[in-house]
Amino acid sequence: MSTEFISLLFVFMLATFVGLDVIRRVSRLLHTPLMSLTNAISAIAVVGAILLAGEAETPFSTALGLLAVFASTTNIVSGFLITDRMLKMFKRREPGS
Amino acid sequence: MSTEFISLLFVFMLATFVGLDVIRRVSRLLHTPLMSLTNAISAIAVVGAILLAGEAETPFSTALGLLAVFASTTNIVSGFLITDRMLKMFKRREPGS
Amino acid sequence: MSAATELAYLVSTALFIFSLKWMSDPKTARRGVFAGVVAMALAVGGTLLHHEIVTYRGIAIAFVLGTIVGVPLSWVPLTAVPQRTALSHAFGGLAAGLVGTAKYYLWLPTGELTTFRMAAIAVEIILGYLTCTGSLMAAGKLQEVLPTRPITYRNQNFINFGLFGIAVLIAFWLVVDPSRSFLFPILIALALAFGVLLILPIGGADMPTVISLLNSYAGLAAVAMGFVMENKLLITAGALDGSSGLILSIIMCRAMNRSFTNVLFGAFGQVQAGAAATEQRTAKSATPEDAAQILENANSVVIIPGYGMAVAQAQHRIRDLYEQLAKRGVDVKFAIHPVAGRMPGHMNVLLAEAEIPYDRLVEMDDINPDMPQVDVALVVGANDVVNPAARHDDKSPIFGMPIIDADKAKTVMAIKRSMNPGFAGIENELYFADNTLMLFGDAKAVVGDLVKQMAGGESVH
Amino acid sequence: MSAATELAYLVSTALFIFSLKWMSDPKTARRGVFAGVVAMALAVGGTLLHHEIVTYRGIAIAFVLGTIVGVPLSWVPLTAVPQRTALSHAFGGLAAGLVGTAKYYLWLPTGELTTFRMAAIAVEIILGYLTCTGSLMAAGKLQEVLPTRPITYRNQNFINFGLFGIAVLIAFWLVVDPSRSFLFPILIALALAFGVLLILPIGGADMPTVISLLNSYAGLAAVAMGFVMENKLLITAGALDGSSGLILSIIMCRAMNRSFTNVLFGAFGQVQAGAAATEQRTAKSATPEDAAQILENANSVVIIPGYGMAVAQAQHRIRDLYEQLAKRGVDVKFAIHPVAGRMPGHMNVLLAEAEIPYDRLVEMDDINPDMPQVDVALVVGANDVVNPAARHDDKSPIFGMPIIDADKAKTVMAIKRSMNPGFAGIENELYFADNTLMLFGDAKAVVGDLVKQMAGGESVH
Ligand SMILES: NC(=O)c1ccc[n+]([C@@H]2O[C@H](COP(=O)([O-])OP(=O)(O)OC[C@H]3O[C@@H](n4cnc5c(N)ncnc54)[C@H](OP(=O)(O)O)[C@@H]3O)[C@@H](O)[C@H]2O)c1
Ligand SMILES: NC(=O)c1ccc[n+]([C@@H]2O[C@H](COP(=O)([O-])OP(=O)(O)OC[C@H]3O[C@@H](n4cnc5c(N)ncnc54)[C@H](OP(=O)(O)O)[C@@H]3O)[C@@H](O)[C@H]2O)c1
Repeated sequence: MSTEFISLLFVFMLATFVGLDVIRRVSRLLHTPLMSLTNAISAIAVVGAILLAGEAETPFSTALGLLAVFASTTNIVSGFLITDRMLKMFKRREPGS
Repeated sequence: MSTEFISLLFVFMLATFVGLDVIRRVSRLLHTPLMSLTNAISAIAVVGAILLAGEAETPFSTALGLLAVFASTTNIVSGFLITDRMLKMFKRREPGS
Repeated sequence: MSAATELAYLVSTALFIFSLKWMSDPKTARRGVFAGVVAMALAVGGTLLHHEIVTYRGIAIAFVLGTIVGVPLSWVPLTAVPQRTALSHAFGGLAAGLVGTAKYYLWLPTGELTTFRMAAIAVEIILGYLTCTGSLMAAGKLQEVLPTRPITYRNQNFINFGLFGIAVLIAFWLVVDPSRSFLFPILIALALAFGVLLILPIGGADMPTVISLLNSYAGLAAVAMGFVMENKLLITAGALDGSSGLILSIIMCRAMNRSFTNVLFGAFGQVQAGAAATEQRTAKSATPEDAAQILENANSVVIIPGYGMAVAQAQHRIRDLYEQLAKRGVDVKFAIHPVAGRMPGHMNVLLAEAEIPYDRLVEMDDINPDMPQVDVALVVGANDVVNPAARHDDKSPIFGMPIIDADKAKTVMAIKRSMNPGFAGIENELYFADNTLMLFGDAKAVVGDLVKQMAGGESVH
Repeated sequence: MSAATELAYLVSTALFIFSLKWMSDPKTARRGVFAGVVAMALAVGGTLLHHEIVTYRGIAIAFVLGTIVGVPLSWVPLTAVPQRTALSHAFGGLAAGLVGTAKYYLWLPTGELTTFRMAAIAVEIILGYLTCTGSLMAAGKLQEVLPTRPITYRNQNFINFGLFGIAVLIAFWLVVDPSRSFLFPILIALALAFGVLLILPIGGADMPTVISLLNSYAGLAAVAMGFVMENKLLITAGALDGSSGLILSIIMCRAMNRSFTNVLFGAFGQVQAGAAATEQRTAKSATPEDAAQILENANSVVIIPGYGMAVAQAQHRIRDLYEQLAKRGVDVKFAIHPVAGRMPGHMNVLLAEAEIPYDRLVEMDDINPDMPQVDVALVVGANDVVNPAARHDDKSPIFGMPIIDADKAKTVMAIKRSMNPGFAGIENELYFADNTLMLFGDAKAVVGDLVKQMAGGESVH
C-alpha cells in the first residue's frame, strides 16, 4: 500500500465524517432540493473529464473525456437550476402580509 | 505557496469542520471531562517529540525531544486517567435500584 | 497541479461543505446553492488553469452543449423531479465510467497501471456504469416508460449475485495483472448488465429509495475517480455526495420500517392486487356541503397530505382552503410524514410551490401528541402514512412504521377516489372508523368543491 | 513515513474522532476514553516504528518518568481539576515549543528552512511558549498561589499589544530570512513574556474561560507542529483540540453574556468590593426546622446548585437530602445553569460524584418553563445564575445573561453564608423577595441540618 494512497484515504475519511454530519443536519423540509443539489455536486466528475479531454493524449481518450464533460455539464446546469427553482418557493410568511 | 502546504491545509480544514461539529454535540453534562479528554488528546505532540528524540541528530535536539516526550507523556497519562475517573461517576439510575 | 489550482480546489471544497451546511435551514438554503455554484466554478476554473491542458475548444463546445441540454432539464414539472434526478445520475455515472475507461487505455501501454491505480479504476468503472444503467432503468420506471411492477424470475438473486461475484473476480484478476486487457470490456459489460438486473425486481414505488442509493454510488464513483487522478477535491465532493445518498435512503427505509435488503431484493409491490380484495365493511361518506360545514365549525384542523395530493396536483386548491379556514379563525396546520408522497420532502416542496408558509408544516413527531385535541384531521390522498394498523396489527406489512395519528382526531375526513389501497397495497381500517367520513373524488376537484362551498358558491378559479 | 506508520496514523485519527463523538452521551462516554487511549497507543506505536528512529532508551525513560508524574496528577480532588488542566496545558505548550526550537536549530545549518517551514515553526513556538507561561499563570491564580484579583497598570493593553506586535514583526523577519538566528531566542523570550502579561489582568474567576482558550492554543500549536513535520495526524488531532477549546469558551462567554474581548481585557472582578456596599433592604431568614418542614410538604422541589456547593463540598449532603425527599414522594429535580460553578459542567461532575442519577439533572432552558409550577426552589450556593436583574435591569453588569428563574417558584430558599455577592460582585434582589427565605451558613452544614431534621434527629454521618 503506497503512502500516497493512505494520504488520499485520510482525506476520504475526514470528508465522510464531515459529509455524514452535515447531511444529517439538513432540514427535513428540504430533502427534495437536497437530492438535486447533491446531484449537481456529484457532477464534480467534470474535473476529471476536463483533465482527460484537455490533455488530449489520444483521440480515444479525448473523445471519452469530451463526452464526460458534456454529461457532467448537463448535471451541473440542471441540478443547480432546479434546486434554486424549488428553494425559491419556500416562504415563511404569507406573501404580502 | 507549495502544494505540499496546501495539501496539509486541506487536511486542517476538513479536520476543523469535523472538530467543530463533533464538539458541538458533546453532552453539556460532560463538559468538564471533555476538557481533560481534549487535554490528553492535545498531548499528540508526543509524536513530534518522539521523532525528534529518536532521530538523535544532535545532543541538543535529543535533549529537547526527550523533555518534550516527558511533558507529553505526563499529559497523556493524567488526562486519560482523570477523564475516566470522572466519567465513572456518571450514573443514570439509583445505585442498586 | 500548480499551487493556484490546488488553492482553487481548497476553497471549492470549503464552499461545497458550506453549501450543504446552509441547507439546514430554508432561510439560508438559497445561499447554499450560490455557494455550490461558486464552488463548482472554482473547481472548473482551477482545472482549466492546469498547465497540461492543451486544447480548450472541444471543452468549450461540450460546455455549451451540456448547458443547452441542462437548462430545459431543469424546467420539468415538480412531479417529474424524481425521474430527472435519476436521469442525471445516469449521466454522472456515465461520466465516471468514461473517464475510468479512458485512463485505463491511456496507462495500459505506458506501464503506469500500478496496483493501486488499477484497483481504483476497477471500482470507478463498476460503480460508474452500474449507476448509469441502473439510473436509466429507475428513470424509465418512474416515467412509466418501463413496467413499474417488479419483474422477477426464478433464482433471480442467485443469478444477480453470481454475476456480481464474477465481476468482482474479474476486477481482482485485472488488479493482479492489469495487462490482461481483454478482461476490461467484459468488466464494463458486466457492470452495465448488473445495473439493469439490480433494478428489474424493484417496484416503481420503491424507486425513490433506489435513486438515493444510486446518488450515493455516483458520489462513490467520483471518489474512486479522485483516487485514480489523485485529486482531493474529487474525493471530498464525492464523499459529501455519497453520504447524502446514504443518509436519505436510511431515513426513507426507517420511516417505512423496512430494511435495505427488503427494498433491494424484496420485490415489494407485487402482492398489491391480492391484499386489496378482502374489503368488506362499509365506510361512511359525506357530501362537500357537510364537509365544508364541519371544517368551518372546527377550532383546529390538521391537513395530512399524501401521494394522492401530488398525483392530483391539489396543492393550490389546498392553499385556497387554508385561506378560507384561516379567514374564519380556524387554526390550520399541515402534518408532514417523512415518507408521504414518493420522495423525501415531496409534500414540503409541493406545499411550498402553492406558497403555503413553511412554518405551518409540522413534522410527524411534533404533531402526534396534539392529535387527540384536534377537531378535524383532513387526509388528502394519504393512505399508508395514516394507517393505524402500523401501530397495533403485528401481521400488517407496515407494522412498526411510524404513522401520523389521524385516527385520534375528533373527526377524520379522507379524500380519495375509491377504496383502493395505497403504496403498500393494504386496506386501511381508518376509513371504516366511526369518526371517519370519506370524501370520494379526485383531490383537486374535491378540495375545489370545499373551497367553493365556503366562498359561498362563487367561482374560485 | 512508511505505509505501516501512515496506516496506524489513519486509524488513530478515526479513533480520536470517535472518541469525541462518543462524548455526546454519558452512556458511551467511557468507550470514548477507551477509543482515545487506543488512538494514542496507535499514534505512539506507529511513530516508534518509523525507521529513522535510532535510539529507544531515552524515550523509554521519558515515558516512565512521564507516567510517574502523570499518575498522581490524576488523583487531584475534583475541585482542583481546573488547576490540573491548566498545568497540563503548560506541559503541552512546552512540548510544542521545545520541538519547534529543536527543529529550527537542526534545519538552520542544513539550509532546509524553507519559508513555509520557518513560518510554521514561528507559529508553533509563539503559541507553544505563550500557552506554557499563560497556563502556569492560570494554574497559579486558580490554586491561589498567585493573587487572584486582576493586576492592572497604566497603558496595559497598549504595552501588551505592542509586545505582541514586535513578536509578529520578528517572526516575519525570520520568515523572510531564517538565517537571522539571533532573532530566534528573542522570539522565544517574547512569547514567554506575552503569556504572563496576557493573564495578569484577568481575574481568577475568569480563569475557566482562559483555560479553554489556552486549550485551543495548545491544539493549534500541535497543528503548527504538524505543518512543521508534515504530519497529518498532528494536524487533525490538534484541530479537534483547537475546536474544543474554542467552542467551550464561546459557550461560557455566551452563558455569561460577555464577549471574548471583555473576558480577556475587561479586568473583570475588580469592582467587586464597591458594588456590594449598597445593601439596604432586609431579607427574611428561616431556621432549618422551618425549612425542612416546608420541603417535606412540597410536591415539587428544584435544587439549584452553584459555586458555593462546590466550595462547601456539599454534594454528598445534597444527595442525602434528595433521598429523604424522594422517600416522602416529593418530586426533586436539579436545575443546572451552563456556567454555574467555575468551569463548564462543574455541577454535573460534582453531583455525579455524589451518585445523583444524571437523568435528574435538567438544563436551564428545559426547567425554566416549569418554574412557576414549582413549590420550592432551593438555591444552594448559587448567586449570579439566579439573579433576576439579568432579566430586567439593563444597568446591571450581568443584564442579558440567561438565568434560572428561581424567583418564579412559589417559595425560594437560598443557602449561603452571608449577604455577600458572588462572582459578578453584585447584589441579588432575589434574596429580598417576599417569597424568599434565607438559610445562612456553610452549604454542607445547612443541608446536613436539613437532612437531620427530616431523618428525625438521628445522625446521618
Ligand atoms: N416519500 C418517500 O420518500 C417514499 C419513498 C418510497 C416509498 N414511499 C411509500 O409511499 C407511501 C406514501 O404514503 P402516502 O400515504 O403518501 O400515499 P399512499 O399510501 O401511496 O396512498 C396514496 C393514496 O392517494 C390516493 N390517490 C391517488 N390519486 C389520487 C387523486 N388524484 N385524488 C385523490 N386521491 C388520490 C390513492 O387512493 P385512491 O386510488 O382511492 O384515490 C391512495 O390510497 C408510503 O407507503 C411510503 O412508504 C415513500
Ligand atoms: N462555570 C463556568 O464555566 C464559569 C466560568 C467563568 C465564570 N463563571 C461565573 O461564575 C458565576 C457562577 O455563578 P454561581 O451562581 O454558581 O456562583 P456565584 O455567583 O459565584 O455565587 C456563589 C455564591 O456561593 C456562596 N458561597 C460560597 N461559599 C459557600 C459555602 N461554603 N457555603 C454556602 N454558600 C457559599 C457565596 O455567598 P456567601 O459568600 O454569602 O456564602 C456566593 O454568593 C457566574 O457569574 C459565572 O458567570 C462561571
